[in-house]
Amino acid sequence: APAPAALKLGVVYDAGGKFDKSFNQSAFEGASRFKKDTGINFIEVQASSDTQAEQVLRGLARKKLDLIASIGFAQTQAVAKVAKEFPNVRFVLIDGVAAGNNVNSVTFKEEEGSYLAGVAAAMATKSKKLGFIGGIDIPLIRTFGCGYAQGAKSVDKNMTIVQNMVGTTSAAWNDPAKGGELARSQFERGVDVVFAVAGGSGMGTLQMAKEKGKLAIGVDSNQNHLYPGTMLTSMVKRVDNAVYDSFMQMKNGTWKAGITAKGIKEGGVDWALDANNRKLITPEIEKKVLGVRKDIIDGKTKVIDIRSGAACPA
Amino acid sequence: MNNDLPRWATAVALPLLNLLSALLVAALVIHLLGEDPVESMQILINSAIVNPEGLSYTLFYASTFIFTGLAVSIAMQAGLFNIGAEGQMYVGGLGLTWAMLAFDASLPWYLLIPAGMLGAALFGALWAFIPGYLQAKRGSHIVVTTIMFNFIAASLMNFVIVKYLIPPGEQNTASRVFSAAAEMPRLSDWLPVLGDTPLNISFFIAIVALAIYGLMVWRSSWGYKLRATGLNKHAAHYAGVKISKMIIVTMLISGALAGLGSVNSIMGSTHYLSLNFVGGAGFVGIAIALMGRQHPIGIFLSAVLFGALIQGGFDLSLEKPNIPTETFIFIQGLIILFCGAMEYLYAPVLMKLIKGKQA
Amino acid sequence: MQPAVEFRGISKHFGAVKANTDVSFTIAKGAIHGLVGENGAGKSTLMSILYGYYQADSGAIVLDGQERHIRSSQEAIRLGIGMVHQHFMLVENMTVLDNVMLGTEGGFRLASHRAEAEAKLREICARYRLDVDPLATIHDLSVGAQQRVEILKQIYRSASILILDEPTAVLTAQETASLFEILKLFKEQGKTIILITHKLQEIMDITDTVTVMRAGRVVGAVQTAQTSKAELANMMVGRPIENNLPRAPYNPGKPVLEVRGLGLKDGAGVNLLEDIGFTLRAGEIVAIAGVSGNGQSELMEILSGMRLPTAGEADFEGAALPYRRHDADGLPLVFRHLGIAHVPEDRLRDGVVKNFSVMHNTFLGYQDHVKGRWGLIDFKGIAARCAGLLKEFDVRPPNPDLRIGLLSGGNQQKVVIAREVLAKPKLMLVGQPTRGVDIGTIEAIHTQLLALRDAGVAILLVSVELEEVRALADRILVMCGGRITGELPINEFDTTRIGLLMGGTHTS
Amino acid sequence: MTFEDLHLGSIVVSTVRNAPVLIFAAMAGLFAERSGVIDIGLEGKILASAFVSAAVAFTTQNPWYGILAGMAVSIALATLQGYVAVTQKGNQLVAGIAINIAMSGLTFVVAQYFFQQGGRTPDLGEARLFDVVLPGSAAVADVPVLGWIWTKLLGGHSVLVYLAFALVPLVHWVLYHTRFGLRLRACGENPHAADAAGVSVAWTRYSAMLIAGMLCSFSGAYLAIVQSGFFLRDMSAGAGYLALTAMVFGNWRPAYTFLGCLMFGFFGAVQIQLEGVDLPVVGRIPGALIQMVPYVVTVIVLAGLMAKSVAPKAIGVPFVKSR
Ligand SMILES: Nc1ncnc2c1ncn2[C@@H]1O[C@H](COP(=O)(O)OP(=O)(O)OP(=O)(O)O)[C@@H](O)[C@H]1O
Ligand SMILES: Nc1ncnc2c1ncn2[C@@H]1O[C@H](COP(=O)(O)OP(=O)(O)OP(=O)(O)O)[C@@H](O)[C@H]1O
Ligand SMILES: [Mg+2]
Ligand SMILES: [Mg+2]
Repeated sequence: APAPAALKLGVVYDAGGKFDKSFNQSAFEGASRFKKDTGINFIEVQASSDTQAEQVLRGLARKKLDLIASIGFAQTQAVAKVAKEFPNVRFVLIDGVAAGNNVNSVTFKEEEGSYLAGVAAAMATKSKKLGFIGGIDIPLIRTFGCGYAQGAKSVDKNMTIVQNMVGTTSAAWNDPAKGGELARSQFERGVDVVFAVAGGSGMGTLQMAKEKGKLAIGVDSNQNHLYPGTMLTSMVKRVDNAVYDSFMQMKNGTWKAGITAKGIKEGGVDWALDANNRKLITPEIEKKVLGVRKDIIDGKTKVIDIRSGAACPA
Repeated sequence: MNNDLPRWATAVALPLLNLLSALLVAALVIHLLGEDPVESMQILINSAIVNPEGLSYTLFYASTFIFTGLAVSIAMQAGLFNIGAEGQMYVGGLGLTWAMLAFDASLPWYLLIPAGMLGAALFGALWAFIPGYLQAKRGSHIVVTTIMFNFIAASLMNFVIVKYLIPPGEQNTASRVFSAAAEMPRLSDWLPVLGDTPLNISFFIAIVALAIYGLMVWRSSWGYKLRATGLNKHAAHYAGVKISKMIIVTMLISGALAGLGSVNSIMGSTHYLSLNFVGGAGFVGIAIALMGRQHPIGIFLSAVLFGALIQGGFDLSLEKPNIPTETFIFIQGLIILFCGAMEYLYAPVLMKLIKGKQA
Repeated sequence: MQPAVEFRGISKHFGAVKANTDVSFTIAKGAIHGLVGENGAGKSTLMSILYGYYQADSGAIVLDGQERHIRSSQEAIRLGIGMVHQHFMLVENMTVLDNVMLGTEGGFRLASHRAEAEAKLREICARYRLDVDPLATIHDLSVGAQQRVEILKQIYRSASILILDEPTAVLTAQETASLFEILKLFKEQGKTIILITHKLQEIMDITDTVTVMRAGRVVGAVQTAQTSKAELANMMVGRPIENNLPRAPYNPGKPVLEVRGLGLKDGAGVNLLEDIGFTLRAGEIVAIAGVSGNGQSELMEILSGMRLPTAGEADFEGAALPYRRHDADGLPLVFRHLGIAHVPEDRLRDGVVKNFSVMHNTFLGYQDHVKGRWGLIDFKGIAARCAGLLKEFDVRPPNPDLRIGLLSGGNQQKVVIAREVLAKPKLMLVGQPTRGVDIGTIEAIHTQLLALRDAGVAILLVSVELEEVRALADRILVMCGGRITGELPINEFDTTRIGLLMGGTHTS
Repeated sequence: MTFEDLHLGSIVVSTVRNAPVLIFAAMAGLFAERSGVIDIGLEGKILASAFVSAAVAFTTQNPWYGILAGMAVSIALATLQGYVAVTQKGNQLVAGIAINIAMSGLTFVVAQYFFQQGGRTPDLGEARLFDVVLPGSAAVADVPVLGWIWTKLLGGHSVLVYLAFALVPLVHWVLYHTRFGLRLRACGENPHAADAAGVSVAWTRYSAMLIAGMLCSFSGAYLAIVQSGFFLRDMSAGAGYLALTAMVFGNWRPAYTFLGCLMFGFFGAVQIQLEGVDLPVVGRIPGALIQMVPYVVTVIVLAGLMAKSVAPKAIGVPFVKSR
């Protein structure tokens, strides 16, 4: 492994940018933590289009970086292509799978984390009506939704889940007004717990829940601190850990190419329990969620990933 | 007041002064962001124009913009404000992709490329047809319908891509990658100095399109009828122009041109269709058509300028983290404002200078 | 006595065009002053300067002995100047009342003065015998009524100096007569009136003094009583004007156009045209006389293919004109290819594309005839042809690259007529060919039309000017209320009888 | 879920809350366009005022300062458009588009510079404008129908919502029943006539733009400090264009334009409710396709029911005193 001081690292965010309140931001936090812990700096770039992703990756690869972390599935093809051209540069692709023996593809079992969120929501709801608000109707978001539904229905078969998407263009990730309006509409239909997986639009959802005194579930990073008192929990997706670990493995010389699917067991996804939502999580809920969590880790409960082509059972 | 100025002044001096003013405001903003404007400008120019690789990215972006700019321009000639180039290019990409998915395994490249272009043009035209038809036959305001069709296209494409085009098990919201035969020949194949950049023969196709546009609009009798329709519908009717047909045909051409914009983006660069691949190129087309005054040379220069801002701005933001890429969106706006909307800002001053010298 | 208006050495140029050069003359208080001159002589420009619309490059305007710098129409209005413009200055989708109130509303809330204004308006209408409904919307009014609204506006504002720029160009004889009655009333009230017109008879009828302009300069200022039409014409054009143009003997050929039972209903089912039938032969000019708005425009539109009839048919050279189709889209071209040329009544709306150059306007409608190699327009050929045309038809300035909108109306009209004449038609439809056109140009246009007739072309002329009808026609049809109310040969020309027919009285 | 689960009440309330963004902007556009200035720059003004009002409201912790600051910026932009249209006699479409593009970039850059949150402002928290609770709400809340009307439909909105709805008759009154309105409409139809009647076209158009700027700022403020509670890049998400559409749809008349805005609000609300619902005949519409409902409906209405829309005649044409 190269000497730590000489280690050259890069992070390439996708169009969402490093403050997207979602996986890009999480990646940024992981890389920053690594920098704080080791003193090793990293280069960061945002690629606004697929063409730029390729341009950026190639540019960084030419600078002979040791490891480049590409954040977001939109960079899948670009990583595959550039990795082939630069066999000596290593790549980590977050949320997608790219071929190449210098690529480590990290995916997350969002369905598992969402399952926990669904269980928690189903335990907390009084109306037996749960809400889900996604950004755009794409497989990744559906995976969250389906995991959530599976979890909820595991608690009560008759649970109703109202699902809405914010929009169809990238503006859907930046439309808190719509995110809030969707939540309001769901609340008016009797929903009392809502799970928002919509980047910046989700902020509007969480806020509306606060305003209306309903419960909300955050996503990606631990968002419990945003509105203590109405944030039931957050479904954390540890992109930060994935980036941090990759960088650390690079530093320690243990980095390996391949495909890593990170579920609860691997510390990739989880629910968040902290001081901010302690009061909302009754011992009963906590016990139930922890039990389910253990079953998933032990393989006793299998959560279906719709990306594998299976239909959503819930 | 302006027809008193000599030609060199209106054609060269005024636009330059305007461009300088825009850059001056931009420099002020860069300064406020805590960076050195002169150095930044050097980096910008260097990485967008001087450096061959950068230049070829600039021209790559310009190729798409020329098509969307042409799409908006030709509609404007008929007095139609087509805000829908964005959606038309998006749907055009679907036509192209359809052709590729059907034939990329069986046809050679020299048939695949025309097939892709045909698919793109056809679908783009189709998407423009409905607003055109509604304008011609029902008098539905084209500005409204094309805006609506942008939204509808976004929903439709979202649906089609997610439901039908994503290969099973893939995360990326994109179609499969096309075969190598479906790639537009790149200029770097002949000019290695351009580096590994996506600049491809679409650029030449765009230039040809510009030339054909110029000839059709100003030299053909169809173009004469087109402009008459745009300038005075009554006189055009008097002259025997079939106004409804003219509106529909123009929108078909406009949509086809917008659709062709996708060829450069998809077959020239990514080789797959993805969600939101248009990324605002259709709206940039409006700015380009307006700034370039619907003239081939104006369209070309504006397209290159916008390409340069994207490429140069991108590189600059890499070097100067204090200057986010969004700064260049702002600068684009400034340039459009100064060069496109306030073109005669300095005419009185210039006039005084010239008059003063003569006296 | 102090003159009401004095122009002192006014000069004004637009780019290279010298619209006014050192213009000086005075107008006595309480006089009706005529201002005449060829198209483009600078009359409107001078009046626009008086009205604060343009600023003179040099020179001064003195009102009642005081030099005034009039920088805007607001100031002009404050100084008691009112102007009826050559082109109506009316907001078409507003009511008469709103148009009159505009600029003199009397308060922030319209309602506070509306009733008052309406009463005053009705009072004025009654006093001056102006037939206008204050609550009618402008675009529903006839041209004559719109003109009355313009006058009404000025009376309402009690202007003391009233400028009228070609107010009679679109009026019928009766309307003109009643306008003049009003002007006389004004004069009695001590108001000063400046009247611009191309009709020298009107100058003779009503003015006290006349100023003649040519090419931006004053070339004569006379007492009306001491001059004659011929002298004025001579001053204006620089040569005598021929009133009776030579023409070949009437010798019509075979029928070119046969119209039978033509009718037109509008969307609401109202008859605009009813049972129109007539025959037009080669080598004759048939004039359609009538008060404007009685179906002449619609008839011309139908015969030129711009509009479809709802009943009846028409044969052109023995073959039926293709009226049985879905819409008139593209039909004018079909007609033109058959040999039907059309000088439209509303040249700015239909006849020219204002933003095209003069040259581009010389083949409007004939764009398919000028294709050269590869289907591209043969601009070389057109330029050569255009240069000849400008010269032959004396278009001024003879600059083919000028935007046609910048030409004076008369010169625009010459371009349109030249274009249609040069197309060598078999049938020529001519609507109001000399509206707003100066006497020199009228002579030129009439000469062209007569030459066409002598060459065997059938000509259908629509004109509200009986003078023109008399000068050109071989036969006269009179229209009223969408019907043909009578026909008479030119040698039976009789103003009274035509007047009766125009009023709808059948005498045949 | 079944068809019966569609909540009409929820749809109506949602409509009322969605519409103000469009109403403010459309009324702003109405003033500009009836005076003859094309206002395609609504989007940029919304965005700028949204950012500035959020930023100032956060910094001062007072929403009213935010609204005022947003207004100032929006008016400045509108005046710039007026300057281009009136003084420079430039292309108004270009100016509008330029403002949209420039503001999309500038709001991000400035927000990033000051707050370092990726072009977002921090949460406004207490600096938001909160909803008005009508007196007696608690008492009637449980009464069927009346309770809903009093607390949800009439009450429970921000002041800006009431302002938006009150604006419509006000705008109608100003346009059709005041001197200013008469002059404004005259300038938009035939500026030459207005000028000849002694009305200053320049002054009228500048005033119209001033009002347009002011009204448009409420749209941004509503987005940022009422609906969202913070500013986010490009958060106007096409509202300016939709407002423009509503105006064209409404034939440049306040009442019809207002109906257009309500229509967008309504179908937006219906679309929310339709998602995942099994409809009779068509069954369950896929989510992505449901998003297009408001737009498809607009096109159908426009094509099927409306007569040709008639824009103010002089719109977009610089007023030059010549032929
Ligand atoms: N705004 C303008 N820009 C350029 N040239 C102009 C303008 N207004 C008038 N002219 C030119 O100035 C000259 C005088 O025009 P003006 O309208 O005063 O003539 P006129 O005597 O009123 O003619 P007519 O009898 O046709 O109304 C013409 O050559 C005309 O083309
Ligand atoms: N085409 C139409 N369709 C439906 N209602 C109409 C139509 N035209 C007018 N109205 C109604 O009649 C009223 C008065 O008509 P009017 O023509 O004066 O329109 P307006 O609203 O005053 O606008 P404007 O002054 O621009 O014409 C309008 O406010 C409108 O309610
Ligand atoms: Mg004149
Ligand atoms: Mg009205």
